[in-house]
Amino acid sequence: MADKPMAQQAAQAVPSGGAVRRASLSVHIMRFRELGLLGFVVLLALLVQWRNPSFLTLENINDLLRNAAILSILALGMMLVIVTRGIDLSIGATLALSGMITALTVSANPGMHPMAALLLGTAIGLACGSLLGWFVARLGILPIIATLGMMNVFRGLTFTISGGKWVSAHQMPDSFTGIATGSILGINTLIFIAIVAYAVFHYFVNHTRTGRQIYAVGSNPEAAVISGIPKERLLWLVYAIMGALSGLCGVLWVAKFASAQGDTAMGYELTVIAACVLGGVSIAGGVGKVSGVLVGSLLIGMLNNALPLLNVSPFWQTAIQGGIILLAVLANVWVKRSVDRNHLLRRRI
Amino acid sequence: MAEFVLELNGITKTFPGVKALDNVHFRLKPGEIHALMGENGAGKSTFIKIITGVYRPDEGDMLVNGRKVELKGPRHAAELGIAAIYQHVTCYPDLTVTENIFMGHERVEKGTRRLLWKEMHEEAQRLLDELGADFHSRMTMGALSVAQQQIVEIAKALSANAKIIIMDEPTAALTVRECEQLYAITERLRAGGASIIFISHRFEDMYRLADNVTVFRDGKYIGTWGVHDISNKDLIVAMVGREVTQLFPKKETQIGDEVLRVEGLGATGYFADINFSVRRGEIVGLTGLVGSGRSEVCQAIFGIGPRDRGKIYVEGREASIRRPADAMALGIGYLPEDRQKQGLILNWEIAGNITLPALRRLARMGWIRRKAEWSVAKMLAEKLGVKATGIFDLVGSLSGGNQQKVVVAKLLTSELKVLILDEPTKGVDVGAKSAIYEIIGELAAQGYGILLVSSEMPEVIGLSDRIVVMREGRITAILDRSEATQETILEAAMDDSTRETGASA
Amino acid sequence: GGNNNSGNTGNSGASGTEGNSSGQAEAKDDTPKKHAIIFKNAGNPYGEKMIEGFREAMAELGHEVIAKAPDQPTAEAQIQIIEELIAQKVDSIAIAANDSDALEPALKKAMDRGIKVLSLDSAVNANSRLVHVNQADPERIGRTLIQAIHEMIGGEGQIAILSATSQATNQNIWIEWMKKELENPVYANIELVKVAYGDDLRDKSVSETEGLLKSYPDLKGIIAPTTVGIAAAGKVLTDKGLKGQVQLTGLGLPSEMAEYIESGVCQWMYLWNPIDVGYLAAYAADALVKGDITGAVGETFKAGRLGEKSIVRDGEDGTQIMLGDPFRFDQSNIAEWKNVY
Amino acid sequence: MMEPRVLSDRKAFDAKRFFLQWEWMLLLLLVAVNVMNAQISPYYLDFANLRDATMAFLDKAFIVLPMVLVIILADIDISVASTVALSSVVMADLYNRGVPMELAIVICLLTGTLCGLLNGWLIVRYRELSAVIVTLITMIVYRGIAYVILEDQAAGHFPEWFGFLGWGYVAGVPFILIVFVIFAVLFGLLLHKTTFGRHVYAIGNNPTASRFSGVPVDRVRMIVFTLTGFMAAVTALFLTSRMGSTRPNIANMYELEVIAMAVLGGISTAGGKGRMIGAILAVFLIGLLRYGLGLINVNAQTQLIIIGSLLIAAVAVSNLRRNKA
Ligand SMILES: Nc1ncnc2c1ncn2[C@@H]1O[C@H](COP(=O)(O)OP(=O)(O)OP(=O)(O)O)[C@@H](O)[C@H]1O
Ligand SMILES: Nc1ncnc2c1ncn2[C@@H]1O[C@H](COP(=O)(O)OP(=O)(O)OP(=O)(O)O)[C@@H](O)[C@H]1O
Ligand SMILES: [Mg+2]
Ligand SMILES: [Mg+2]
Repeated sequence: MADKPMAQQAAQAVPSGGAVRRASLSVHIMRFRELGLLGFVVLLALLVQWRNPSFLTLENINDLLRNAAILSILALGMMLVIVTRGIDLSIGATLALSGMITALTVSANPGMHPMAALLLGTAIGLACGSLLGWFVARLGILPIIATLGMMNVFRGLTFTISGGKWVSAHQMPDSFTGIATGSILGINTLIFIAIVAYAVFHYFVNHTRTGRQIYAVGSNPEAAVISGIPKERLLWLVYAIMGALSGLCGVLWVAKFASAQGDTAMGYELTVIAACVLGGVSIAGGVGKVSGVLVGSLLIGMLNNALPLLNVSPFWQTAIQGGIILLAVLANVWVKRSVDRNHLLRRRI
Repeated sequence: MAEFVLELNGITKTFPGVKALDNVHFRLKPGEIHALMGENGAGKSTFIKIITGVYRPDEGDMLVNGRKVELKGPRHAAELGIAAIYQHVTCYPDLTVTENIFMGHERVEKGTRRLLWKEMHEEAQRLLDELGADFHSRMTMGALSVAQQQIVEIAKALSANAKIIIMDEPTAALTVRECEQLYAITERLRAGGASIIFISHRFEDMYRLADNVTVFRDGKYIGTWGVHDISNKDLIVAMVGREVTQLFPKKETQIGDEVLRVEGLGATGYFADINFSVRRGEIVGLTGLVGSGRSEVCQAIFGIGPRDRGKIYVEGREASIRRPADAMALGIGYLPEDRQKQGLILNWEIAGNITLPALRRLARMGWIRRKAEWSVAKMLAEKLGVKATGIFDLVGSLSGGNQQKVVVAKLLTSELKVLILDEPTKGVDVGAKSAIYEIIGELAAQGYGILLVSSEMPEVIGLSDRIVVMREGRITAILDRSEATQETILEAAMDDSTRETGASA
Repeated sequence: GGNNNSGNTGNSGASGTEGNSSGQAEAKDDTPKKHAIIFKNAGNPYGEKMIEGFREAMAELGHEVIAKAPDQPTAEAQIQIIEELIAQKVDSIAIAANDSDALEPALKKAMDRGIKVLSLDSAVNANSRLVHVNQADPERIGRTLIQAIHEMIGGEGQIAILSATSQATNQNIWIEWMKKELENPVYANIELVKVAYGDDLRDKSVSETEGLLKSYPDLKGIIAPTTVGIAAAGKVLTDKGLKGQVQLTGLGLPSEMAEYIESGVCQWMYLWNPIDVGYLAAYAADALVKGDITGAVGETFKAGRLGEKSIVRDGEDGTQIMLGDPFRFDQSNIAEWKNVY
Repeated sequence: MMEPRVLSDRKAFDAKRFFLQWEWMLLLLLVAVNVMNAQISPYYLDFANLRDATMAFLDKAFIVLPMVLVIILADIDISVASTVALSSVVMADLYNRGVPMELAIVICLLTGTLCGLLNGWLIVRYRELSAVIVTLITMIVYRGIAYVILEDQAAGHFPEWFGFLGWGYVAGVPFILIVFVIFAVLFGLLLHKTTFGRHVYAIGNNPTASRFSGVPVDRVRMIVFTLTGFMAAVTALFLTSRMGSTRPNIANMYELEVIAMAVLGGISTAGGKGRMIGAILAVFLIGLLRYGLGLINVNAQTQLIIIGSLLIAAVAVSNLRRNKA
């Protein structure tokens, strides 16, 4: 029915330059997301600085980063979990369990090398995460149920193992608490570990086959199976990574605060999820960038740091924090919408 | 080299309640394009999934290059050089085009296993250029139209260096121009030494491309012929099991008053200055190249798409349509083009799907009356000849064509005046197609005004009383039945000069 | 339910006399009883020690102990535990409350069923208990803490308070007394700049402390009347090398604070002995069940190794038993206590 | 036309599928829990105790009912606990400022409804944001407003009759149980028998197709979130009555418990699946299990481990059974 000349005509009708322009524009929009959020962070920083000049001092920025380090490391793992359309509510409990076991071990063997403590905590987290991954990937239990269930189990184990006691500062050797106070290459160890984690993740997510396949699984699980991507193994891997990071953060947390409690980091998972969501990780799966997660964690870290600095009533703090997060999220939508609208206006009809 | 690159013998596959394949055979020669045809639900897609290792057959064996293989999974099939473009696009909407093309066989640096992005982007762009694509390899897959996604799927098969390429209804979502492109590509693949299995419900696809044709019916093997050794009529009999006489049964109908008129309809960035009308008993064809904005216009009329200018009149009265329920209350029905995403709830039963738009009427004070609901569903499903055991079968387990019949049935639950049918025969077999044409004709005869969006020229020309042609968001011509030929339509669809004169009805 | 309890004083009077008469009849009854203790939340070493003291006393008396604590420190969870204890028909309930008012209906129900209710450590309101076992006089705590910081900072400068949650009743009472003490002209040169809330969370307490230090660069002292808060502040001061520049005192567990007292970041702080609090509550519970006391002012009973204890007035219409003064922990004695609790 | 085909309109009774339903598993577990409780605690089978047991856990069960609808919509609402707190605090504060209790109760219900409406409006208006994001944020905001209103105070001293809601009996049956049963029946009917319920399922399965079928998707979502806010306020009433007073940190972490109950009840977070009866069974299963463990004085940490393991084991077993079938 159709004949050749027609096809050629049509091919000519498509402007050859348009395609390239469209591509660059859409690439631009995608970058814009994090930029918008970053702009919001900068604006907020200036505002706080205006109210309290000690905000943008080297010391305070160091404090801010130190306090945001653990959050930002956890947010990385959570990003991968959410990218696969999952969620992990157990990380606070995993963190507490690994922190408690490590603290107990360290207090019993004060000569233990800090590196060994870090490895021990990470291994415990890895074990917890692997178990979860097995539930999710092999048994096909929905992530929200599996992690909710294991949240209770891990928390209960933490209480049981500690016998209701805390491990206090005087029971921890200086070498152990030094993990959080020491520095590597002039950078505080916590911040250094976070930087390394971000570098590794950036590489892993963008430049390795496995990293990209995780996104593929989140973007379209059925297609992933049809094209032979090992979905189960990847899901397992994602929860194992999340667990390992929680375990690592458990050690960092305990070292930082020089105290291990049964209820350490209770409810912290929601803060981590909030950081991811602010950073543009889509709950629908498949979307999430390392840079976005970084900005999201920084924003939350900044709120936690700045509100005590502004002399606002403590009773207003929660409401203000919520309001600012709401504003940041809405501002992002507005920016995106106006970019989309401009994009439409520019289209030739 | 073996005589056949691919040989399947005595394949049987049973799903709970359905014998999808029953002792079927298939042989593919090197460098051959082999058409696989059959009614909806004949088992073609299932057969393909067995070849690609997605399903495992209950019985039968498979030989690749003369050697017997037992597929362990999709990856195994890919290693053997088998690639498939599935009926329902299986892409990763959040990833870039490049990644979609290279997923599963990424280029990595030796040693470090680092992904070679630059190389992959360049290679992807080269493949896309070769296929005549008008988009960039760094774009996000989800931003592409269905046709563009199809091109990516082909590029994917090309990049995998597949020796056996299977295309399951690749032309279903394509317009004429794109079909031509696809034919050219397919021929080039064959010239490059690949063997191709081509599934389609369009006869022209088969005649243009295939050397041989194999027909399945109801999961059974019917026969294999040389394309030129069998007449069109015999082929249809082989497929359907009976004769289908007239393909376009254009009934002479009484054309009455205007039921739908749009004036100056526009949506920033999508379409502008849309003026046309539909009269009682009239079938108005709406056609154009892919992306010309036909679906957007229809969806704006139906109250689901964006619209910022213009007026819509129903039976001469200006209508305010802000959501589909408004349109339906005014007697406008819309059959969406993507039945899987927009038309159906796949894990619901046939009955629930059919009655969803009409639930309010089938309920008393919000209380659903099941008896009434089921009798309506049964009546409509039977009227349209849905192939299933009962109205409580899950829609997701039906074949594509039967799913489409369920979508059509959904429209008929309401008291409508205007039907907007967006690609109603996409992926539908000849038998069902003629049934749908017959239904369209009957509906027109009953006094419905019908707006028929289609990319298939013969369908538009064969059925329409008038034809509206769109190009890049504007109407470029409104042709009468008498003046409409393929040439005039295509000229309007592609000519730049008509753009200022935007005709009105 | 709450509907058959009329006026506050009327109720406590009524149940008082009731308990008295039945108490005399049962005075010789030495059969083992079931006594329950509820702490704020599980996994809290302070609470564990209190329970330990309770158990110790009950072992001396030969009674059975049911010790419970919810997984989270909420009143809702404690209400459920009270229901469970009512169902088990225990003879007494001693509770360290997560909320002074919110347990009233539940505890009244328990008292209606003949269960003797007393609170310890963290009180419930006077309507929902017979007597409260007070670890230390809130007035003494508040005043002592101000006197301590006054001495540490040399009588002048800015100070701040780092509390737990803004809801914690005992914290708020102590803070009230601190403010009252500050009204004394002796402290004219001391300025209380802020009350911050660390919510008993490590991370929040740390940020709040850091915020205090930055917002008030001239800050001389921090009072943190809560273990998590004082330990977090100690950690921050240690890490920032502010020992000697910013003084720290408050209430905290010796084990948590040993590190900072030994290093001198915190010169001294206060606490009572939680074991003794539990121990005293056990004897009070036993006396209530036996009918030796009813919870009225002026009654006395023997509390094992703690000797004779008497019931005194608490506010308008409540009564309490005092354990004693808060105990001062400093470098001289911290080593012997840090492994005890 | 096509050859005429006759389609069956009779639902074949598929015994295997019928007995594989999740609700049987829950029922089985519920019976097992009751038998076990009766075995190990002499106090369990006491009528008064069993009756009172329901009072202890039913308060949050009110939110489970609309949460079922929310989850079937493939959404989630994590702001419910904060809504409870805000409604409760508003009511108590108004009452303490001299507003009559009856009016304060009405305003409490209104506050919850408004919170839900705001959630719904944000979710519908900003379709780019998912319900998780919106309610995660309003969770913080609502709780924050509660703190602004009451600061460090507790508010209470309600009239005597208000205590009846949480502690009273009607003909020997706890009032809260009666109200719960009424709401449960209403929600069950709404979900399973009405067009509205069918629309909820449709949207949960495929929102696009629902939109194209004329289902008022936005309106349904708004209504469901508003209902959730309303039921959170109902919970606020009963919970406040049980506590006799309120503070801004009331109902802390209820959201996870409520979601856990719905999910254990077979409501898939992927949307479109699950039945009301399952969620109700799950409420009683978890509630009675906790109560039974409490009666034999199992400590809190062991309770956590048992309930967590049960959640996973139950779902794992059902998954394995389904995969085999
Ligand atoms: N996963 C499945 N579960 C149950 N039945 C299935 C499944 N997949 C396919 N079927 C059934 O197998 C039969 C063959 O379906 P198939 O999709 O292979 O048909 P087809 O020839 O590709 O049709 P169409 O041309 O409409 O795409 C149909 O009756 C279908 O209902
Ligand atoms: N130049 C363009 N840039 C970006 N998007 C475009 C461009 N042209 C078209 N589109 C969009 O791409 C999509 C493709 O439209 P689609 O392929 O559905 O075409 P149609 O004419 O509406 O109908 P049909 O699908 O039946 O061919 C539409 O949403 C359209 O708005
Ligand atoms: Mg098919
Ligand atoms: Mg279209």
